[in-house]
Amino acid sequence: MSILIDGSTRVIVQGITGREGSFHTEQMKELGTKVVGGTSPGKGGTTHAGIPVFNTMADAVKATGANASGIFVPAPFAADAIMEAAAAGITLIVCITEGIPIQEMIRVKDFLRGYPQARLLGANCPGLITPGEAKIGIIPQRITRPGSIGLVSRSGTLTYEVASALSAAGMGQSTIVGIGGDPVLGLTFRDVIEMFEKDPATTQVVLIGEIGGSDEEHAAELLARGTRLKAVAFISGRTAPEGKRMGHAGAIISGNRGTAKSKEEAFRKAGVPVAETTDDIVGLLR
Amino acid sequence: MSILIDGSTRVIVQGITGREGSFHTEQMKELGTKVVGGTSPGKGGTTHAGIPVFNTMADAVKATGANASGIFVPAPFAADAIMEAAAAGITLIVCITEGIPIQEMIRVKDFLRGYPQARLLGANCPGLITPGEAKIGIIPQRITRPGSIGLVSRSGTLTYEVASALSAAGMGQSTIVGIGGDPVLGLTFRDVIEMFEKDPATTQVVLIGEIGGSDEEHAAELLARGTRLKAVAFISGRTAPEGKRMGHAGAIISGNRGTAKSKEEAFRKAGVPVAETTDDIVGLLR
Amino acid sequence: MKLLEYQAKEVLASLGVAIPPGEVARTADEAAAACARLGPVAVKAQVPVGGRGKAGGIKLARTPDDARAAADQIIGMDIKGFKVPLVYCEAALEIEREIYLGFTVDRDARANILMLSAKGGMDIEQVAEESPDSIARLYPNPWRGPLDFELTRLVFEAGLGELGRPLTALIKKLYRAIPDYDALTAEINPVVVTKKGEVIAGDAKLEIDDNAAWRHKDLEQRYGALIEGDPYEVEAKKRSLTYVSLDGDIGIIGNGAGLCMSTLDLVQRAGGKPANFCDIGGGAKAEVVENALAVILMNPKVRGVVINVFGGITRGDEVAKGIITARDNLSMKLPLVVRLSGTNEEEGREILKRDGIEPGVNAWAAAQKIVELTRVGIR
Amino acid sequence: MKLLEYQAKEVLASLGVAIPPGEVARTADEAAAACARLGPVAVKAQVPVGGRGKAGGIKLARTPDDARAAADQIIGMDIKGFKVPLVYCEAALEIEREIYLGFTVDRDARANILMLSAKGGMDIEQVAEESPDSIARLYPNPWRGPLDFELTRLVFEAGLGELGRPLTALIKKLYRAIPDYDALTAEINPVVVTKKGEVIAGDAKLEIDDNAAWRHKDLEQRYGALIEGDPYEVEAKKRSLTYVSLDGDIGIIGNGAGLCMSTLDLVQRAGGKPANFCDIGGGAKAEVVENALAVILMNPKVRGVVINVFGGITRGDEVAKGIITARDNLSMKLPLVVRLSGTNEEEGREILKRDGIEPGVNAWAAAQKIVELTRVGIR
Repeated sequence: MSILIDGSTRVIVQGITGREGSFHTEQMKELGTKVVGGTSPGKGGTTHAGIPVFNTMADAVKATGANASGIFVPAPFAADAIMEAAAAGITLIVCITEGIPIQEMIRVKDFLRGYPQARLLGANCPGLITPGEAKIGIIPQRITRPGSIGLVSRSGTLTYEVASALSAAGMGQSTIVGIGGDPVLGLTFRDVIEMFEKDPATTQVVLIGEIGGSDEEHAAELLARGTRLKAVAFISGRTAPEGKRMGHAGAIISGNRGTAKSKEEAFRKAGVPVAETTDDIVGLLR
Repeated sequence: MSILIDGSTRVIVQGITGREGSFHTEQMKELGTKVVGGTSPGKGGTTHAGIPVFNTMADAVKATGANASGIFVPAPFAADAIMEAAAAGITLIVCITEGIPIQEMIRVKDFLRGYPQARLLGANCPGLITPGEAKIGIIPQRITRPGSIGLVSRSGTLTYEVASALSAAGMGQSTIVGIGGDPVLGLTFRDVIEMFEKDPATTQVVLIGEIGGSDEEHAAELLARGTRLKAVAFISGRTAPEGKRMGHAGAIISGNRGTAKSKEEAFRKAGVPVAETTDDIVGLLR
Repeated sequence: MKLLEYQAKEVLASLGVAIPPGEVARTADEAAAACARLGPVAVKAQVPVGGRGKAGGIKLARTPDDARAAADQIIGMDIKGFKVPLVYCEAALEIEREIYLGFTVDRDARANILMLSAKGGMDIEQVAEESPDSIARLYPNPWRGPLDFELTRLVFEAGLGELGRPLTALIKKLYRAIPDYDALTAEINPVVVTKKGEVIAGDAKLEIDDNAAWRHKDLEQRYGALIEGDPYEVEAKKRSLTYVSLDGDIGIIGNGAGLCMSTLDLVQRAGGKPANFCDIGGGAKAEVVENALAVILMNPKVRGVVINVFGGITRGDEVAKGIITARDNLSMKLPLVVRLSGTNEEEGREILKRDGIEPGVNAWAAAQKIVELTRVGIR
Repeated sequence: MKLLEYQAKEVLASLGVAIPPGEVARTADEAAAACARLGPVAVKAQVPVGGRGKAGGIKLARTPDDARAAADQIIGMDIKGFKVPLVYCEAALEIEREIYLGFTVDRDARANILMLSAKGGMDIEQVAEESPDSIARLYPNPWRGPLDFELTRLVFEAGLGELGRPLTALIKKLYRAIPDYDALTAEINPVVVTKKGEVIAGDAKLEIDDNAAWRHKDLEQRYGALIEGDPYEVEAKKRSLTYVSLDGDIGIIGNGAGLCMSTLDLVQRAGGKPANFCDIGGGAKAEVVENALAVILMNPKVRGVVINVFGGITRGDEVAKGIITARDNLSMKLPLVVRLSGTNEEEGREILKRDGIEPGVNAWAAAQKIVELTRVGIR
């Protein structure tokens, strides 16, 4: 078992004819992911790498019965692509694109309230993978291995680092979820941990956080209430210098939250061990 | 019994210190309506005609537990007043103000989707009255009489005409509802007839329509499905000349609906007698 | 407020819509001069009503002499009750194809509807009836406006995918007429795709919400006086009255559109012919009643007036005072029947009686009475 | 992009916000001339960072000589790492009261938050801590923007009801910075109410989303070059890199903020001192890597560089090629440790080996290695 994605998930690649969309579609197919279609306005009716291409998501969903999508379109079009996917009835939208203006994402988040069935992962994330079954996004299959550890991370490349180390140590993963590093994003640590909690195949969970925001603190609050999962956390950026702040508005609303210290303390308080380096994670899980 | 309003309804008058707001507050109180407060930004903390005045609807609802409001503010502020009432938790919003720009009302209607508890009557309507109990709006109490006829109308003054005739003939009303004549409005004929259908005190219903739109046709469709109510309809504007139309957009979407003929036929098809003049209504109800 | 074609085009051009070069001409000579500058032109009657093409209000002119002759014919022409005040001379386009684009308020949906069809041009209403599916439709959320993906879908649904970019851009510009100008209807029919591939507004119709006129005083100032038509309607508009001219001889004043219309119905039923529809609205005061009576009496065909007021907000005493003041100020000699009920009706009736006007109680009786009084001289 | 005060004020003025008269001065003489024109002025250091008042970057000047002296002191001053390039001479205001007004992105709420407080001025952060209730807050719907009734409520909640109209109008103008300029933070602190009752922006802070820079090229052109600071950061910005200068001697390149930060953590843990944070992002290509290396090597303090790349979208072969090209083009002699994993990692490692660079496999080992190599000459 797994969360969010498995071998039966039917995926549309939004922006399938672009360079990245094209490359990663191949990678997804290689793993066995059911990529049932792609979109590229004006190229509807053609095929790309053997996959049917549609002008719009509405057409694609109607023709293929897809329930998930991966977004690889350039940043100026990505927010629109998310909304298009939700309006077309997609239930898992994975936005890989980075560089979406924050105000656009704030509008997207509000738009998605009208589509409660639609779960958004990202933007600016590496996507997710259920090792050996299916993936949407760019997480290399090679560094993963089927198993029972749920991995959830804000950082793309650190996710690979940790997954790689786990796999090398023979510790497989149920699903790896990269939630992305943008300030305004879709699924949070807390959302994903709640799903892992309900997934019988997941027994342990690794959470890779970063300074900034307070999603890690919220996840720690959830874990503090009790969980059947063995959890380990890691926070990057402990030695990062404070950003040069301008104006008071940010300070008024965030107070002292958001530092590596605040996050690490929150996990320790919740009884979750905090790894000093990514290499320590393997040891703490044993 | 009655629909929408009775002696227990707790009413805020929005724009209570204005000329019309002030005058009609007195009229509402005279009938026994529980007017528990009014709003007028900047005059919070004072009283007007013995009624406490608040700066905002949020304050007014918090202090009084009101569940209904009547809006008498000038047209440029009325759309905002409707949204303010809905956001404050009001469940019956009666907007008397006329002249609200249609695009503003379209935005208001969309806003109200976020507040499904809020029912809007109007705008540009005379309001509603449950004779002998309570009213919000400007329907003169004197021309009404308690009874079992539900009266629903798009026209303000024709409502008075008919209510007056019914009362003079000894035929009382359960509730009189003026839905207003604007193209984009709140409660429709259909909505109000559904409520009368559920109200045990109402046994007959009079529907006073007008040319334009197809709310009357929709109400006729509802009645055609069967009703315990004895219904009579009247449509004004049979001899009105067709408006001088510019462009095709209107014609494309409305086709032949909206004429007096189309509406009268819809009612006859539904088995609802159509009065030739307002004076005929009394006879048809007997 | 319904704008004339050239006015609508000026407004749309300010929103970024491409329009052909054109000039307004008030005289035949001006039209000839415009043609000399622009080359071959279409000389188009400027009236705020549809169907001018079929009425002979559009003529092609290849030379200044042609243009002079065309303008000479068109200016002053009557099109559906509008006397053509001026023509618009517009450079002729090399048309590759014609598309329909427009939006309006859909009353049933309580929303704006955007419509796009590959079958643009004169017969769009027929297209709507015979093959409704060939018109793609979109209800944009009124706060968000149309989103890019919605427009892409609309364009592909209309079978116009190959024009996706220019059409999407055009629709967004047209839509700005809603937030920027409180437009109720805006239509570009046809959107012309020229042989060079440009996408241009071939015609334009724009109606601005009168309820929002206070937000758009500039439009009223620039264009308000130019939209000529029925002189009584023009005068009524100046006096902020809701007034429509009809061709009978009995003046009608009512408060509320429904009551006013039913008064029309009753007068007609009693054998009379209404001269107008005049709604003095909810909160009508003495001054408004006087204005209404003044406008109605401007029409020499009017042989009598019936006033039907049932007061909610409007108070009977004010209506009565207004009627008397108006009658006296205007030295009105024609028959006047007044039906007055509602708020302060006793006070109102009292005032009328005191000044020699017998108030009616019943609308049907009042209608019959005015028909009787105005038929006296005719029989 | 963080705008300087005078730039933020220019932008806000274009949205209709009232600002005091003021002039930019690049020299002491220009400041004196400005004062001669404006009368008594505040001479204010222009730096994209808070706290300039406490750092001595604001001085009042009653006469042109005062202004010259003040500007002479302030221009060139260092405020939190920013060398003051110019001052803004602004007419002094007669202050009746000071109000705080600002909005920013609330990450937790995934929304914009508007804040208003009667207790404006320098100590607003302290106010926020000690009496959070004295700051009224509103989360406007991002499609609708703040509605009138919401603003009325905000103003009354802040205890500023008597300034309802001017404040509501001001907030609407400030809010336009979101749709019109993709602002992430906009702050007017203080909003000054003058003794005459005018409501004016006393100071202004504005941060524009770099992700939306393509929509606001005009701002970049007008203001981009003026915001001076760390020369390496300026150079990195020109090359579109995410780069922050630090004060150590080991250059750091990583892909992804998380990996980059954890590389910093590891180097520090191994006893080294990072010279920078440089994230080459997700889809980094050879050219980007070369740019990053070039900027890092500009800094003479740098004694070695560690590159940590784990490829998802970024492909190892491209990274390797970039590293080699960059090293060769820049004739780099300093120690270079490369850790490379992920997509096409074998190909990448192969390329590195072929060109004499030993690729690391483990980030911790790479961090230890670069610390060891750069410490050689120090001991």
